[in-house]
Amino acid sequence: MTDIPLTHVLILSSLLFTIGFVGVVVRKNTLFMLMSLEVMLNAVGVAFIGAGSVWQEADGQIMFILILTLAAAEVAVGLALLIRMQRRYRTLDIDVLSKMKG
Amino acid sequence: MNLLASLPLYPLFSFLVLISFGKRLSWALASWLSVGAMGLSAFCSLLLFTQLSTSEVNVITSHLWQWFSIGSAKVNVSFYLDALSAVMILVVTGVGFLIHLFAAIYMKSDENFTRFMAYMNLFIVAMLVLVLADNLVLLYLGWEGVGLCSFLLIGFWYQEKNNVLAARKAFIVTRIGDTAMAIGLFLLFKSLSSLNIAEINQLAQTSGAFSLSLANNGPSDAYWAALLLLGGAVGKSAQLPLQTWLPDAMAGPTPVSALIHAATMVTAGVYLIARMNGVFIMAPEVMNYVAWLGAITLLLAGVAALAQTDIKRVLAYSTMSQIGYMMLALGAGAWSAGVFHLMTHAFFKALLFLTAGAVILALHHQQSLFKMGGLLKKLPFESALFLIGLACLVALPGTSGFFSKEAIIASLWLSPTAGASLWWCAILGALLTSIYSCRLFFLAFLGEQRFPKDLVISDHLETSHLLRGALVVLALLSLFGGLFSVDLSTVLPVNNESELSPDWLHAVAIITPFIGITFSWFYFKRYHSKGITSLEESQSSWLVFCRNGLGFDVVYQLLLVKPYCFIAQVNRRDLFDQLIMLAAWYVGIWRDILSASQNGRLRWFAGTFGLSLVGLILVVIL
Amino acid sequence: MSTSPEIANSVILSVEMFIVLSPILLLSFGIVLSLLLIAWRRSQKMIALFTQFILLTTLLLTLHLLSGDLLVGSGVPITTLLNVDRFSYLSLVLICFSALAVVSLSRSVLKMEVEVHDEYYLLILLVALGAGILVVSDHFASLFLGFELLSISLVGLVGYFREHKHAVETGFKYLILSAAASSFMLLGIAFIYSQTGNLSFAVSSNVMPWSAQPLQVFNSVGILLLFSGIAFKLSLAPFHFWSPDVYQGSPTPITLLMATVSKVAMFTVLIKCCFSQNYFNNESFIEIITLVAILSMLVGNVLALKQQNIKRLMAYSSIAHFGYLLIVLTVSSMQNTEFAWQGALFYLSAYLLANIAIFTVLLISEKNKGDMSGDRSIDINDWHGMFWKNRLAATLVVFSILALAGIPLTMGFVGKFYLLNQAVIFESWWLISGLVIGSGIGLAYYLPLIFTLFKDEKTLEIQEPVGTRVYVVTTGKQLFMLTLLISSLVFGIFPDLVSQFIYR
Amino acid sequence: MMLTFVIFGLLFCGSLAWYTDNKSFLGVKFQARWVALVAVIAFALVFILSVHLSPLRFLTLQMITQVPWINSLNINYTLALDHLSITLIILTFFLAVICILVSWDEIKEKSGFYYFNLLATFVGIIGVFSAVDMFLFFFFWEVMLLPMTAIIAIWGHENRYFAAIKFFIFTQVSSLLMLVAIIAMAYIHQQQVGDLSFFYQDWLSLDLNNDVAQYLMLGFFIAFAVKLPSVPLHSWLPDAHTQAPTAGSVLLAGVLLKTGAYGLIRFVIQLFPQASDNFAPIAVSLGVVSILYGAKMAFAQTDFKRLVAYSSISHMGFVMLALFSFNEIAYQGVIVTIVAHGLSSAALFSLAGMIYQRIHSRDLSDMGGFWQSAPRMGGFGLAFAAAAFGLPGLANFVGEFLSLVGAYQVFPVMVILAAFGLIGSAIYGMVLFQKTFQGHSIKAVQDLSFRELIVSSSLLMLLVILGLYPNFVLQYFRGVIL
Repeated sequence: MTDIPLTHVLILSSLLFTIGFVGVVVRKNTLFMLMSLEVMLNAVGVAFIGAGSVWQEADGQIMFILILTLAAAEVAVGLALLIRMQRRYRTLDIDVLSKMKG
Repeated sequence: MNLLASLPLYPLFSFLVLISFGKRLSWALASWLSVGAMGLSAFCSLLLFTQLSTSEVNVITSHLWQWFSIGSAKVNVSFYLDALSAVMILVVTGVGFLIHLFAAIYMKSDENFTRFMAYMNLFIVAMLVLVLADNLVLLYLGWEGVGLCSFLLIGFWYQEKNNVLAARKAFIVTRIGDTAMAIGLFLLFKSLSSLNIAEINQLAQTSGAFSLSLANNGPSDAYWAALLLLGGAVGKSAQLPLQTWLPDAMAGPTPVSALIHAATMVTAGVYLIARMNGVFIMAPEVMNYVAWLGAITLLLAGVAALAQTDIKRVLAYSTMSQIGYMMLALGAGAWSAGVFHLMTHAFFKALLFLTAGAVILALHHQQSLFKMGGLLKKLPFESALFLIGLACLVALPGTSGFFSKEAIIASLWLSPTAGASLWWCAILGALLTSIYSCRLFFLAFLGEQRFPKDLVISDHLETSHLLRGALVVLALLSLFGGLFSVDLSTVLPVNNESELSPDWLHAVAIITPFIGITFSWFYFKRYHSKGITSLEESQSSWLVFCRNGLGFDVVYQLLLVKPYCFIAQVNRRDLFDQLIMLAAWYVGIWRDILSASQNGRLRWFAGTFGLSLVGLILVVIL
Repeated sequence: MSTSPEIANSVILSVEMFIVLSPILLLSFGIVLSLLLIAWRRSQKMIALFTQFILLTTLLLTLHLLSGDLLVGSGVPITTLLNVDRFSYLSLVLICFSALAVVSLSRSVLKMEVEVHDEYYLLILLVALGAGILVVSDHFASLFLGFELLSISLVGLVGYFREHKHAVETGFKYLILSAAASSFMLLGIAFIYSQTGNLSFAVSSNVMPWSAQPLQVFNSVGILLLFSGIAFKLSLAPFHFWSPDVYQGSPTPITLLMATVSKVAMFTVLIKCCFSQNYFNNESFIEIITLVAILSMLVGNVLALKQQNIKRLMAYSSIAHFGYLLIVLTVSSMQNTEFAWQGALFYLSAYLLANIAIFTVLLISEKNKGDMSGDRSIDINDWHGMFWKNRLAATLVVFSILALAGIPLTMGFVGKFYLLNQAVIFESWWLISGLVIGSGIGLAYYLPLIFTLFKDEKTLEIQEPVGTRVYVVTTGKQLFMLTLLISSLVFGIFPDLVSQFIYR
Repeated sequence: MMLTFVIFGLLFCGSLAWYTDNKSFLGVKFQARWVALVAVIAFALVFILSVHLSPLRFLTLQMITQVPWINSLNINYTLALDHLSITLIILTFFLAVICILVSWDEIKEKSGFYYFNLLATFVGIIGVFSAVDMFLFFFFWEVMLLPMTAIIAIWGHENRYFAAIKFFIFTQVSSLLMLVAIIAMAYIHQQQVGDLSFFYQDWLSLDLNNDVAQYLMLGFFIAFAVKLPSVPLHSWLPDAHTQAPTAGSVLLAGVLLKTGAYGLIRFVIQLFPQASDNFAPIAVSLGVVSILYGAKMAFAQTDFKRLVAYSSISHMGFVMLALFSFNEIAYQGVIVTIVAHGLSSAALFSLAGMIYQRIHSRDLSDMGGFWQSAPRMGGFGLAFAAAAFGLPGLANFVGEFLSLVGAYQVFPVMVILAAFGLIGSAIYGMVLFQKTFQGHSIKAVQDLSFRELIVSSSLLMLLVILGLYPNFVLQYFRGVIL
């Protein structure tokens, strides 16, 4: 693995990240937005792992674990909100949530 | 000298009393107060005059207090009496007194009588300050003061729109001249570092730099100073090109026209030039301009006077042309002749105006010549006085006008700054004068009566002896005023009569009026021949043009007034303000754009997040 | 958790460290206790009082520690994760104070709701804890932890009254955007880590084994990403879009919480990070800061023009204010950080006071309007002529707005004065002109707000609903407002009282 | 010390007036206006006496008070006086009395708060005239602004909010520039001397290199040019003057504009002699433009107060022109102009107020022929208009004459251009007077009441005295070379 330069790892992770972010931006369905958020976080995870392995340190992995917990927490809250939304608006289309403007 | 200082105080006191108690004073009290004050100051000025002429001191000064100081030069409120100003104060207070007397009766019926008398008094105060000032700033004070008073008195019947406009016009036009004069003062102070009149006249001769033309041999300071002062004089005494206000000023009550617009204020310009002779002598070109200005004015005014139909306007134009004579004299260096004519003119023109006023009042405010006629029978007394006045105006031999005008004309031919051409102008002017005077007289007093037969002559003036007295005194003055000669040699340089001019000049000068009279006797036959019961002024465009003052008003309207009003109107809403508002509006536009971007859509928010991040990354990388 | 030896043999917590860390510990301890309390008996009043007690004690404890002199110089490092110094304590004071204010203001709002609200207080404590961790953090890991603690509990609070009109919308917006922002920040951290090989702030970033040029790009991009994550929380333009909506949608005390606690914490950690990493030597970073600052000043102020809803207006104005605050990040040398800190903290406290004051009055009028008529959204016209009805509240509002506008007699002016000093020293003319223009525009919406308070009752009948005619205010609130007013005036006229306390 | 006493005493009395308005204690029914009037007169006497009796000769700045204020920035509460500031403060006191008298019947509702604001404004103004610690100066400079804005915004006419906001934004933005310049000066002092200092007299000894001085000078200049005001930064003034209540306009025109002139004299010119010398041509031409443009705009107006407002722009142009020709004569002219314009514009605005109270309109087309029914008012109107267009014998003439004579020594052409302003002023003066008092009398108004008579005659008396014996002011300004 040492013959894969760090640059490639970073580029890969940034690609993943971009994919996730684009997902957040383009998908109208709230569920998919949450999933794309997951993708983004995991992309970051990749970057951390890669960097950590280059520096021969545990910090990278630890950060990844923290990220996982974060992801879990966010999804939890997100799903709760999702249910509320389904109850009230009878839809998961994010664009209905645009009452406040100006 | 306290007598001198007290001179303006009497009218001032009376002004204050009148203005502060106003309507509460009875007519008798008010008129006694104002006229009395005038009489008192007239008496004092007579005393002063005798003092001056008897004792060998030829200057009386009285220092009141220091007004302010310009750097090292002090500007005092102090009076300075020499022969020149003595003559002036005599004229001002003497004629002023008589006119006050007349006015007290003439304006008796007016509801604002006290205010009128107050203004008259205030005018006298300002005029005296003007005349007696020992420095130019104080003179400027009087100068503006008389301007204000004339504004107030022209617009005395302020309810009519025209009077208001005439007053405004008079003030603003003269103000233009005053501004020129103010600049002249700045220039004088810069180059002579003094504003005291005596010092200036003194320094102007001595200091070389003043009259020395500048390095690139452009005109010298003296030239500019004299020119600017001339601007002031021109504005005040209604010479070209600022003469247009005087005819309109006739909107004021007749005593006002007599006092301000004939006898005293309009001659202030002449006084100024005579007073500042030291400066003018240093600038011969300007003397020449003065002469030419006078000549042109007197000719044009004479022509305009020929076409007038309003008796007062005729007199106004004749005033212009007479002042033209004085200017001509000053320009020619015949200082004392000019001042002499100033004095005599004050007498007979006041007489003319007052008599005209009496006539007008008698005919119930009928001013049009074509509605008069045959007054000789109706109002013999006034007619006689008017005739005397006209005789002086056309300078029939023996009258005061004759002496003064002859003195002027005689001095022209050989004067370095005047010359033959100007002499001919003067002669021509004399001819014109006699013609329009005759026209006036024929129209008003001879011929058939053209006002309604049953018009009862209101005679509350007839009865009043005081008024008649005043008129008679004036008449006597204008007849024999030429006899007491004023000796101004102490003040004004005497023009040397060493080499004598060709003697046919005098003959011509004396003959001219008679030519004019005979000519007009035949030319205006219809006016004085019997049986013509109605005359209508001919509307030939040429006559109308002359009647409207030779089109100066139109030109000024077109070139100055209209553009100014136009700019004012266009920019009513203040360009700069609008620029600022434009900026505000621009911010408002941005506000709308941005708040449109706050559309509450989550995905749009995320998108902008990403986009702006990309933008920043680009900023970093590049 | 780092393998560098010298820390490895001092992992245990020394007494000094314990004392220094005690406020944070107290907070977390308080959270546990309140959990137990809830388990024991669910009582509205009790939990509220307990929360207030916890916060108050933390506040006092922090103040006490501040007055003591353990914290001199560069502060006390605790493991690699935390580093406690005066400034973090000072911002901790601010945080606790505003949290306290929020808790005590929440009572009236909660009364209007049906259910029991123990979790509400718990979440507030969690937010405070997250903020506390942020301000003492000295390591990207702790930064991350505090950040998430803060934001996730805020998400909970934002959508807390789930029956409310905008609850779900607000919640979603905040959740997704902040998650995205934090993942951006994480990516940034990852990049930085990949270059420096160290997650702690203190180590400056020049120990790279390879100094390959292309990777330097990753470093600076990483810094940028990190900054963007924090800038999102501070709602700096162009990352500001969420803030007005979330401000408007969430319950007013929570809005106050967001406006004060989270922003103070975020800004503190931003300064710490920048100063200890010497980012101010990094040209492109300064460039970015300047750009973002000017953008925020202009955008925030311009957006606030003609804004009717007061909460949105506060959101926009806070955008502008953190734009002004960014000026302190442009210090170009180690020596001036002290002064920069002083300016920043002063400005923050001025901002804090003003916000708390305005939101207090906002809550009062919301309550009145809510009692009268159904909806509680207060817009400017509801404050029409308040001065002639409730002089104290109106005066308070006037002075707070003047403080926000930076007019003398108020702390805001002195704060702005500090910032200008900073900017003039470093001749950053762009920032200065931005500040001048920005505050010029700002007046165009601050003044009308003030004038509305003074409009007289004559025109009242037309404009104003029956709602806020009378202002019923409890004496407690009266006292609170009075203290706010007096303190803001006193500190505004004698800023030394504060700045000496900061400076020592 | 006494100055501090005056300042805080006035502030205290202001709050007292607010508090006691329409309340009665021990049988006495208090009214804010009485409290304010008594307070202002009393403190005016205190001030004048203490200046008169004090051993100091105020030829140069004499330190009165110095109390440390903000130690961390070495800012002190420092007050100092010289003849200039004393003159202006006395003028302020006089106009304060006038203000209270003109708003006697005009302000009916919220009078307590009104008089509080009025007194607070006086406090700010006095502070501005006497502060020499620049931070303190700026502090007062802003404090003066707040109550003034409140007066415009609460008691003003129909369009008051817009006017108040415009006024405030103009002043605030420009003064922020000044604040930047102040701070920069403080740090330059730190670089050269070693310690931070906001003390005016420390700054006099600094030596600045040219372009820095130029920029700093501009910072100050803009702030004061807005206040003066000079074209093109004038456009707040017509709105503010028009919309403000009578006392507000009197105060604005009478004193607030003078703070601009004061700033130019005290700070711009004395702190940056070299820089302002370089800048003089631009400043002078700005002055000339203001004179002519103001006169022209005044002529175009149909609103009484707006006309007067533009006329004061024109008058302040003379100040600018004269100041930047650095010449003793011109400087004396500036002093007289400042005082004279303070009086004459105050007079015209109070006249406008009296007319507004009678016919509830400021539009010249609603006026006309008032002389018929109100001759006294007409007389005063004439006198004040005459003062405005610089009739000799009234104060303005002396000021304008001295300024122009002085400036002519340096900038002849500019002065000749400026002299056309005399014509312009005559025109708008005529328009103002004639449209109001002459012409066909539309409606009858009742003549001046006793109180109004006192106001007008006191103003007129001062104008005449100053016009015929200006030395009683000028004697203090002999030999002052800028």
